[in-house]
Amino acid sequence: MTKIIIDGKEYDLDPNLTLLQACEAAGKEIPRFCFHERLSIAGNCRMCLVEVRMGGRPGPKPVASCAQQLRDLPPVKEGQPLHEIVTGSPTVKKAREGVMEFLLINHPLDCPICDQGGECDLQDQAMAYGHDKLERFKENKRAVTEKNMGPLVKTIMTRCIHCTRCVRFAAEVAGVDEIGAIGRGEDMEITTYLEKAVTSELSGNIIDLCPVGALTSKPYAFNARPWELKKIESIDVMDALGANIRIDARGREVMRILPRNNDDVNEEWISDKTRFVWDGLKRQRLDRPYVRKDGKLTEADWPEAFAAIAARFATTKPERMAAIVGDLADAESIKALKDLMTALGVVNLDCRQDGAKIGLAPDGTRGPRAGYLFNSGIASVEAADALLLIGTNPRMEAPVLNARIRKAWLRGNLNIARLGPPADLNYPVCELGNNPADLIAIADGRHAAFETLKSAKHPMLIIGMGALARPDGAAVLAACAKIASATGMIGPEGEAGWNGFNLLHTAAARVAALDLGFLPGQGGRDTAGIVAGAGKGEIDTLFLLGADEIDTRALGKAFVIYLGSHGDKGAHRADIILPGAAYTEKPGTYVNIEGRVQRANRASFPPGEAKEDWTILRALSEVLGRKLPYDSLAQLREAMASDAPHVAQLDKAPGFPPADPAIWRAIGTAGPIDNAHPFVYPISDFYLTNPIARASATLAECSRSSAGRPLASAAE
Amino acid sequence: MSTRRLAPDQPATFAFTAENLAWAKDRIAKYPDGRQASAIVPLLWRAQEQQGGYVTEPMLRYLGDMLGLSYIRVYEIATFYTMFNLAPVGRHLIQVCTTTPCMLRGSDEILDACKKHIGPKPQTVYGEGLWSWMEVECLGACVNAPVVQIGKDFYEDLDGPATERLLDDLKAGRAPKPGPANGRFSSEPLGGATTLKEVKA
Amino acid sequence: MRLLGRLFQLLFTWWNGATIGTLWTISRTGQLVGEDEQGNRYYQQRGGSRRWVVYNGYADASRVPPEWHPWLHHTLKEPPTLAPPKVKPWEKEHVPNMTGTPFAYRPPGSLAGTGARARGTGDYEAWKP
Amino acid sequence: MLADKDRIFQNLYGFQDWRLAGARKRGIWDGTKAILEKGPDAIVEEMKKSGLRGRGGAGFPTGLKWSFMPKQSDGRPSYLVVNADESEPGTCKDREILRHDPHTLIEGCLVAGFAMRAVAAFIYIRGEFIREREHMEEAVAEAYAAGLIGKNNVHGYDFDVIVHHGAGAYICGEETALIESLEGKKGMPRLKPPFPANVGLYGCPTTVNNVESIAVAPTILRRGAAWFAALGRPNNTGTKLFCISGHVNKPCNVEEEMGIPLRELIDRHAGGVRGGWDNLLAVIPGGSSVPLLPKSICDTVLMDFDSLRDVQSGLGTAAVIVMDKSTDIVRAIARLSYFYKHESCGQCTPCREGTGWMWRVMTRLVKGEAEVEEIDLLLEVTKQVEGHTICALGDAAAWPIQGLIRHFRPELERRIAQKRGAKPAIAAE
Repeated sequence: MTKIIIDGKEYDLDPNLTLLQACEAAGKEIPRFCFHERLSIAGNCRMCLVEVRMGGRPGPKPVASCAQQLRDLPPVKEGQPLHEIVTGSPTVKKAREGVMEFLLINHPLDCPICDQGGECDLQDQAMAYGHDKLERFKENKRAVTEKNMGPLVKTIMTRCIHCTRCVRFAAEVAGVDEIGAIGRGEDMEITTYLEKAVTSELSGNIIDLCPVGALTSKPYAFNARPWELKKIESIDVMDALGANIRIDARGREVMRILPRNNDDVNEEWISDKTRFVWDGLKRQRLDRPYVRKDGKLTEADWPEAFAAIAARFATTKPERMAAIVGDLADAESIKALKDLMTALGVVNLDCRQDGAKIGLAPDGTRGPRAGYLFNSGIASVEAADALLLIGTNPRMEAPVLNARIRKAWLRGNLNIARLGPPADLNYPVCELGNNPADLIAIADGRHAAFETLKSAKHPMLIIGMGALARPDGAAVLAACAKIASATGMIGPEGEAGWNGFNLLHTAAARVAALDLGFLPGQGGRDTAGIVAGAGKGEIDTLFLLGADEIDTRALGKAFVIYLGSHGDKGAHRADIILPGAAYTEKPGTYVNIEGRVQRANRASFPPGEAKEDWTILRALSEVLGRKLPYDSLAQLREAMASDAPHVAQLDKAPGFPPADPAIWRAIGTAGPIDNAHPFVYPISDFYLTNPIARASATLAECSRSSAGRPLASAAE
Repeated sequence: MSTRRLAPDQPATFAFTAENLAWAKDRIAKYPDGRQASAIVPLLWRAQEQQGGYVTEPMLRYLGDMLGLSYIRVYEIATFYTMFNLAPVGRHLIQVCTTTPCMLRGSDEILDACKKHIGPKPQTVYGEGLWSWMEVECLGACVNAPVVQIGKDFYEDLDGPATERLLDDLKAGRAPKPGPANGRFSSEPLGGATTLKEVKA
Repeated sequence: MRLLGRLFQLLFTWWNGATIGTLWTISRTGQLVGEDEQGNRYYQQRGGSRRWVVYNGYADASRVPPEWHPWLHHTLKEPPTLAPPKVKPWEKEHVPNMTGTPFAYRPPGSLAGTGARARGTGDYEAWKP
Repeated sequence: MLADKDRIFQNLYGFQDWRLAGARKRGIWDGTKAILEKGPDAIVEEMKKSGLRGRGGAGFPTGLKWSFMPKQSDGRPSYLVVNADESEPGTCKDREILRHDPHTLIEGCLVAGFAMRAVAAFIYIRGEFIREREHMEEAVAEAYAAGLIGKNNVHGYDFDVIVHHGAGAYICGEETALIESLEGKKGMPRLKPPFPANVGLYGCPTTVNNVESIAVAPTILRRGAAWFAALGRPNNTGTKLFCISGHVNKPCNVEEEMGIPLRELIDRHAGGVRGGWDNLLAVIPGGSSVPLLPKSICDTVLMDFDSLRDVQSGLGTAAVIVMDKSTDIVRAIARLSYFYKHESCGQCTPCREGTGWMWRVMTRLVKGEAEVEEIDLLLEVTKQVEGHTICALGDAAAWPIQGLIRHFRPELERRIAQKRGAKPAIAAE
């Protein structure tokens, strides 16, 4: 610890803090543009100047506080006073005013038409450090031509203050070295190579990083002002990571989606799909019930739709009924559907649309929770020193997690290998080929990868759905569990422990559904069995809770009830459509890959006659004569907590599971692995993985413009 | 200096000649392992020479791939360093130093001579590819001011008439003699050195 | 009669020119600084510690034109009579706030205006089978 | 006057052979092994004793700089980088060393590199010096061929010398920008700390020295620190290459003793000021970055670090730019402002925005198209740039203007008044 005086008061601080962070720790606000905690230090905006008095004497010149650490200061000489950082002296104020004036002389005064207006660092800081002398600069202002940065990022480069945050983000976090500053001096311009779009699935974050209005959101352009927006904290469902987001809504309309800071989950990044999906919330909406009459879906009202369902259910035996939960469902509606189906005696339930062989023990009972979680926790990726990717492409399946892996790799001591088809992940990967059976070799210690994992201090597996959603998925899972046990990946429970056995889900609803046991009951069919049964006429009635990723054309003559928010494959096939709420329109609970329970809040109301999903199920249960025992969300959540107690523990990762060998033997089913079918990644087009994303014009444009590039074609 | 951008018309490809490729490999080998990026400026310079005096877009990609640099970094370098020309130049590129020491000794006359003999506008190719001229910043031969750099050579101690003679020589295809035009050998005082007189050759 | 009406205004209304109290104070301590195009007159206390405007007619703060506004609010030391601001060629004539009058701005599609309502941002596209 | 035998650069003008054979005749590579046998610490100590101050402009004691290098490697190699990116307007001393005496530099690299336990020296030559680079490359090849440097050389210390070059960027003369450029990036100065002696080229300990500082080292070590320290004045010892350009009768480079009076330097070597000493207007004594001196100061000032600092200027690179009374002094300085605007790397705000602003105001001041208050504005802008930037280019851009305003303010005001006065006359026509 280093003792230092900040503005007259003495503090004892970590010597690794920069002067800027030290001042913040002391409650002093330091203005800054280029400095960002998650990026390397550039020190080029010169706004954070402070005065450092050494030995009681005023410093020779102001110091950029972001660029120096406390330990960089020379040691205090014997008998001399401590060094003092002065943040408010006239010298400092004058220096900052000077810098601010320089920033403003070539910055256009177009705040009234600037989308950054109202949340602009330059605007805010100009209030504090603006020069009191008006219009000293009599020369012409610099004008800079706009640069094309693709369909997501709008550029007004005249506003650029050359802080290079975007350049550093692209090179460091996103791992695509595609943004740069060309030219030099006052003619320096930020651009991409030949003005191509940035080939990153995290590119939208440069909009947040830009301290001025040079990089703004293209779809959001001129749509709203920050002070008009209602800010709602919520959870993202585009992937299973559970990124923390803030939904900005005006009236009943979601205007934009921004990340929230959560160091344990998404730091402060979100993927482009998360950020730009919002226009999908306004299109292809199911806003009224539909009933198929004479082969044609016709508009109906709620009682009519419920009556049609009741009539159908009355004539169907439970064993000829089935229900499938989709990828975006919230835990509440899953619980309500499960309870309703259980009350009806239906055992053909599944939440694994992709057919992943997880969640069940070899005997058909529910498997241990550790068997389907990202056990190490997301933040612990940074502690790993050897990582084996099995049938997963994290860049597409969880881009923000991929950035975390890249961060760990950048720190220098992470070895990454992959069993699966090659794909560019923005960090080098040692290719082990794509022979699934090699897993058994690794587990038996007959493969070089075994030694690497074994000798690592914190080894880690990430197993993707590409490895598990296949007929021999259970065997793959068992082999992976064996690798984990054999290489010492499962340490003792608790703080000092370690568990590197990680599954990477692609569906936001999956972990909650597994926790709540939305799985085939005794003798029940799984997804493949249900679809096949429907095709063969063995399943008569099928309830889809937002399940659009199954093969809806193979459902034969089954009577399909679709509850969801968007008119996608499921709705097209449905015989009854019940309009539900999208994830921004309902308070919901989601459990992310690491088992962290998070709550989303309602940002706006569902359109038209659409309702929150659980209330629809509750109302339907009454019509069916199987009234669900809860009348409010609170009661439903209580019921949920009694089913799965951990669902009541919000914002907490479960921690490393116990190292009990019995648990690890109960994961998957040992058996042969089919080498003839190599692993295939589950996502072929990053931008179009769910009904909301498929309704978004922005993401469709992204998909088009990235065709043939890594994001859209890696799975081929 | 306005913003420097690549010329609109670009050739389709670029590749080093066999001789230059061998030279480039040799050059890269001089730097420590994994530090081959260091060679970018020398390589780009050699590539510019091969291309006839300017940098092309395929060249940036070619060198980026050769050195493992992303294209934008090579582009940054090509636009940062002003000796990389981004548009075609004449076979003779007359670079006139006009910074203060040269200005004090009459670089304006040289500019006038260039405008008169070559053409009115800088960075414009005249005489069917024969030549172009441009102003440059201090060339670092200030005691021999005013100075003009043509190709690899400095032409020093010029004045208006001497520049015109120089340009006439170039036009006629004669090779003018580099160095001071006023009869001195290098940077000693005109008319004989005041020091180092006892030193024998 | 007109004189009587003016006297009545002076005594009982505050929205025509200045009130009688203000006029009294100005007459005692104020000095005339200038007059704008609309005939509003500007006064200040000697030394400039207080500044007044006496409206020529209806008292509406938005009638103070931009050249007088900063002086009146003590933003500038010198009144425009002494330091006239530079008029940029693109500047428009000053117009008082028209809200609440028939000349108020109505965006196209407004209920009080004409034209079709532009597509609202709250609209959504419903799915049609 | 300095005796010829005390001049270090015996082939300054290139009258003799610059190759290895000629260099050996002049005593270069003579007893180098004996110097190395003293050991690194003794060499550094000797350099400290000689009082040599860096010849690149800042005047930091060279021996002290060398002593910052780690004595014990932590696994990283150390490097010596020679700054031959000579671009300061007025300065052309290193060019003579590169083209006429390259072997002094190579020998200096070996000695300095040995003293700081470096494994290699990189000589970064500015891109425009193509012929100079060719000489240097050839000289390095000769030295390798003769076994003077390289692996298993006659000196018993494996040492590589690599000639690198830039491509037109003044800023690469700043030591950390030079390192960046050498690493294959844009020449943008780095933040300090960490200093290069700790984290420099390729993240390894590095010392960046000017050509002249390195090239004089072998001679100092051969002849002894006492010899060097006896020349010049205390704290400003030794000999120095001076470049005298501008309005003198015979512009030239010359090696002279530190502390020589400016007037003597000009009169003796450069044939005097054009039109006589009384025709002198001002002198920029140390390259474009230092404030100019009016004649009154030039009459008596001595040419060394401390004397010039005392008159609010600096020795810089000892590039004397002489301006006689025919000079348009405002234009001369405005041209320097353009130079700095052109050469600003654009990284940090005050320099990027300030240099352009200063140049534009200066351009108007040349013609007097400004208000008198703008002189103060300009001065304030220079103060806003000075000391607030990452590297010294911001300071360098500010000082010439500060010098101009300090000494020639009446001239600026006269131009403005003249322009004002001229206006009605034009209107009347």
